[in-house]
Amino acid sequence: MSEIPVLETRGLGRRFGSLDAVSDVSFSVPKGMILGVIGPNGAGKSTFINLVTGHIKPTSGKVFIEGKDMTGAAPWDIARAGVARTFQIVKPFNGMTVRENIAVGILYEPHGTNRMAVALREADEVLHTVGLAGQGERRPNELSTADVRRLEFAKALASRPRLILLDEVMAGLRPTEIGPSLDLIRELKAQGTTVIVVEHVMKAIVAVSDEVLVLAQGKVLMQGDPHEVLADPRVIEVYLGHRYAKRQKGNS
Amino acid sequence: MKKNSRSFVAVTAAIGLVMLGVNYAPVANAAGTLTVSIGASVPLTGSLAKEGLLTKEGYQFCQTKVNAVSLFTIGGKSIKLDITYQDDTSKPDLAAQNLSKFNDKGMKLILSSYGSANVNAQAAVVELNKQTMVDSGGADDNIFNKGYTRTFNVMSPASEYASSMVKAINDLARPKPVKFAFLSADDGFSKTVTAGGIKTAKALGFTTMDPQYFPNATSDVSAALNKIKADKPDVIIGSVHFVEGVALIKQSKELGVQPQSFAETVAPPILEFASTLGPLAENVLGSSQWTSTTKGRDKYFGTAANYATEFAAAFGHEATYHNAEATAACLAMVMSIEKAKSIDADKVQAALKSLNTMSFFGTIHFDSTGQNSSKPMSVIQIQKGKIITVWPRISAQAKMIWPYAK
Amino acid sequence: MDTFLQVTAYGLLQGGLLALVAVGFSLVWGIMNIVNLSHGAFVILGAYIAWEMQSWFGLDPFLGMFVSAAVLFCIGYVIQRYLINLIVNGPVFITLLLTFGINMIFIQSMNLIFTADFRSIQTSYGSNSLKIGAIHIPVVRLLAFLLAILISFALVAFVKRTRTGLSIMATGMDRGAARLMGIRARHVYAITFAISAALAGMAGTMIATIETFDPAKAGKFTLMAFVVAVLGGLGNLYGALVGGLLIGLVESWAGQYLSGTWVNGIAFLVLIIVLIFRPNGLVGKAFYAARVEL
Amino acid sequence: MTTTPEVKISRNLLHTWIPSVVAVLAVIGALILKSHIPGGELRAVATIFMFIALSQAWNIIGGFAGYASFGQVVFFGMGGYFTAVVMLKYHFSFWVAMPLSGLFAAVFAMLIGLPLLKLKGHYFAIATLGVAEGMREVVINLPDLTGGGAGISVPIAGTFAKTQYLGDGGFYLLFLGLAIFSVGIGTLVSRNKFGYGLRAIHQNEDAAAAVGINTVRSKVMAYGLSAFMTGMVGASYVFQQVTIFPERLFDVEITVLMIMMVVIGGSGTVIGPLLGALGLQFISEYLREHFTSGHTFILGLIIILAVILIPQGLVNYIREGRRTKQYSLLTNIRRYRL
Repeated sequence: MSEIPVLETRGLGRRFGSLDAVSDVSFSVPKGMILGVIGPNGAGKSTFINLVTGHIKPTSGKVFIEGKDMTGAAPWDIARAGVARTFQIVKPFNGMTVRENIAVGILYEPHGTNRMAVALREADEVLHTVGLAGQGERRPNELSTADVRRLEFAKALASRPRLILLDEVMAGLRPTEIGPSLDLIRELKAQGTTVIVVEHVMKAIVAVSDEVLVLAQGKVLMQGDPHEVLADPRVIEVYLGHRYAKRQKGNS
Repeated sequence: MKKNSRSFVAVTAAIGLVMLGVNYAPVANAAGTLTVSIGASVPLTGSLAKEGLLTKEGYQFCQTKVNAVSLFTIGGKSIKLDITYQDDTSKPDLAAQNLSKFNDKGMKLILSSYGSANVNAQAAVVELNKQTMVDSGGADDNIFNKGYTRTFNVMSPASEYASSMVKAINDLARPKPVKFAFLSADDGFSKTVTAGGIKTAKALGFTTMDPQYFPNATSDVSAALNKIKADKPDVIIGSVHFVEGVALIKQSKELGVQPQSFAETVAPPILEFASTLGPLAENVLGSSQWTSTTKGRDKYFGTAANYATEFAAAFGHEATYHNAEATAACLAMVMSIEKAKSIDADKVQAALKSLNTMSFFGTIHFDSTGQNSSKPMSVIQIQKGKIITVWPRISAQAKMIWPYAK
Repeated sequence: MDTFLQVTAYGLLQGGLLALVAVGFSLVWGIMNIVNLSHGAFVILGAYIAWEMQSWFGLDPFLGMFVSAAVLFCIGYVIQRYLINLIVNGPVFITLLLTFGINMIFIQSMNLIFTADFRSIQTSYGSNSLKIGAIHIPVVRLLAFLLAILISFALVAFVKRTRTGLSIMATGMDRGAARLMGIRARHVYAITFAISAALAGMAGTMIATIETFDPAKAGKFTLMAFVVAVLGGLGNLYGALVGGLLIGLVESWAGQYLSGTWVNGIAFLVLIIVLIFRPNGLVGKAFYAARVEL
Repeated sequence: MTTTPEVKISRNLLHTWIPSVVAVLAVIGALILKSHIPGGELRAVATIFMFIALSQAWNIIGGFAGYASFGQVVFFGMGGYFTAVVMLKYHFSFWVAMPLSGLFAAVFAMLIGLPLLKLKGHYFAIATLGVAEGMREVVINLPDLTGGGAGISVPIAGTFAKTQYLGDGGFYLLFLGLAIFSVGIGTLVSRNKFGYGLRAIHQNEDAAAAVGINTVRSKVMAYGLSAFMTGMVGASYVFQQVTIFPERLFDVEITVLMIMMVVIGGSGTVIGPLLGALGLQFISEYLREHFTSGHTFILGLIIILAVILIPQGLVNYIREGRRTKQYSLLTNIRRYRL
């Protein structure tokens, strides 16, 4: 790992009033890795993503993207640095067609086209990739829940990111719909994209991640091989205890 | 996209057609009568709706009366006034646009809107369209200092509004007061009024305090009152409209400001002033363009008293000076038509320039700027809830009550 | 010093009157996310009703205001139930436009029915003042001020203590959940709007007793309610009171200590500064500001 | 990928020339109309053009970016006063003063936009309204510069007048030009990267920022552009009116009209505000002329009906209808009702 990590945080923290939503998070993600991030509700997972993408400004610590200090940078600067994300609560651009949703991302990518017609054509490719081919002329509010999640994913892909942060893209999907999403994540990795997956669907995380990072009460509890992490008693205690067990039961 | 574009064309075309189809009412020519089409744009909605309606009533009364008496003929035909009204919603641009629309229909003779801003906009358009306008609702001097030659104002100029009251106090008030405070709304008209008043007061040797301004149409003038309270003025003169006028009296009472006398422009002669303020209105002085004792008579309306009686019979309320102004403007137009023996705008304009006559409204004689500057204003006082003329002495109905304590 | 105290007292009283005008407006905005541009027209209508009550039956305005409130309650209920409810889920601009249309109709109707004459309710005690040292406290303004405070507290008690009040609050926070709990949202919305209109009616009565009114004044009251509600902040029933008092004070001080006629300008300057530094208003809750969508 | 998108795109390209042709025809129509109608009607139609330009301007910030500029009239007023002052005191030609007024308004908008555009929804609306009301007070309180409440007059004749008064026909052409200019800008914005960025901001600012849109810069630019257009219209209005007063130049009703036209026509589209301005101005003018005492009443009714029946605006309603083959007004009502 002599290479510069795609993302590195040092002592990253955010305090809301007297509450430390995230504190002292230090870790790094090398190029091409799929990092799973898990943690119980309120562990600070979404805040953590928002800190990395600039949607929330950190109160302490640093964020480095490909070695460059991007602490406190605006979200668009971080996006232009090659970082894309999805939102846990999906945020499609409802006034536009599905294709246009993607095309906007293509237009605003630093090396992308400035012409809408070209962007629309390229958008169709992205739609095809995520399995939304043929839905391009519909409106986001006319799509199924699963398709809206796919759109959210597609919007992140549109800007051809080098690092992509997925905030619960699989929440609410049926088990049969999860498979293709996992394939897509693996394909991204194959293309050299670094992926951070924040998920509740444990099975998915285990299946896809190279490493897993566990957040609890805004702090890093541990980081390591997915199977090892999941077997760790501390992790089971804070988070997985009943929930993972229940889920395992339900899935079998 | 395609469909929308088509609908756009359709709408454009439709508008075009409707506009081409606008009827150009020709001067109707019934046997033996010559119809004089006059355009009047008045504010019937918006902030000046009240005064606009009074203006319209004044015009209507003139039309009824002139058509009924029919005192002269042109080329053997008797004259019939036909006034067309348009609402300008109290907005200067519409007041001006309405005149251009009248012009399209061949109406060159215009009776003005109400309010200085409206009339100001109209005066510019009248020049361009070569129409001729008699003004009954815009007294601000800056309408008449632009070199316009086609707008004639029957009212005494704005600078007279406060001046007349200062002169009346100088003339009648015993013991003579010393210190005058001027409180003024911040619109152009009110400021002109205040400047005129201060000038007169200084010339007559009174002490004047710095004028205090408040926003036009505000119902809270307490700040201005608090500022002058400590200096204990003998007379408070307000250049106000109705709302500020009422607020000034009410809030003076509330705040314990007690001069020897209040004098206000515009508000006191409005009928609601006394009814709104009740006992507080007692003895407040006001300046008025016209009262029912104004000296003078004419062949259509007789004396001011005749006018007041007949107007009240026709409209069910007392004639206010806004009504009388409007009628007087219409009357000036009619007299000039008679004098010019023509309804041509240029000839009527020439006749207006040289008009010099008495009327129920007093003197009507326009100076070179088009203002009726030789007409004095009357000063009234609310006495026992009634509007009583107290000055000039010649038309006074009662003595000015002075001083009075509130 | 006397002048300062006098100006301050007067500003507070004026602020109370503004709060009274704004409290219903703020309620409707907070609960339903509707900016009711016809609020000022309701205020004026309330003034007319109280005026008619006095001129026909000699009813004192402090009794007449209940008639105003009752009539406007009914009108408000009908307007919300059968008009605004039809588009209440639409973008905010739609409700803005709808209430603007309602406003036009109300104003023109009042113009035709009551004429554009200036009116005012006269009472024997109308301009009396209490004297405390050199400070004059006008009686009617004081009563209106107390009424504003009373109404604010009563509203809070109503919302927290009564069934209807609780369902209004619940609907304001989460309509879906409220519906699941068996709350009839349509009815609750209509009731909320009706209360707001009734409060506007009472405010109108006070306005009529203190100042003069005519239909053209409606816009001014809507604007002031808008400013006061934003300044105080949404989601707090005391917001209107806080906003009103602040505006009253600022205008009063500005009038006294600045030359010219800067009062309104200063009021708006304060508004903008407050918004930039406290976007949720002085005592508002972030939830209500964040929820706003266009 | 597949060939379908290619076909669609070429169809889109085909579509692009139809509106252009229609636009050219409309302009020719307007020019022909000019020689067939008299002065007063010219003035009325010029007012329609003026509102087309204003509604397009508002649409940039309000329709595309979704920022409800409730104080938009401030740029109208400031542009207007700028022109009046430089023409009167510094004897500028109108043709120099007008674009400068636009720039003046734009710079002002961008300065106030930096703090104000952080506010959302109604809060932005009221803050901009506050700016407009405040600026009117400023104008009233600077009588030496602006004439204050007494108004100010633009020189239209004589030695100080660098530009002679244009007359009804001239102003017809001027406002037609402004309308064309603004529709052109609107069309450009609706199709280019900037415009799509604004739409994204309208829908969700966080998501827009996440795809790399500099939301602050885009919003400020949009506000500036919108103010530029509004300021130039204000300048032209002042020249047409000759004497102007702060009450009218900062009249909140002008803002309300812009918003009404945009929303009823269809916000976020180009054709919508155009139709809205055309239709509403025409209807209100017609009503005013033919129903002297009841016109605002009827206009109010029409607005209420329009808002309830087609809340998404005329153009959006037709577009949705064409896409979903669903034109029923009842379904339309169902969409937003409680």
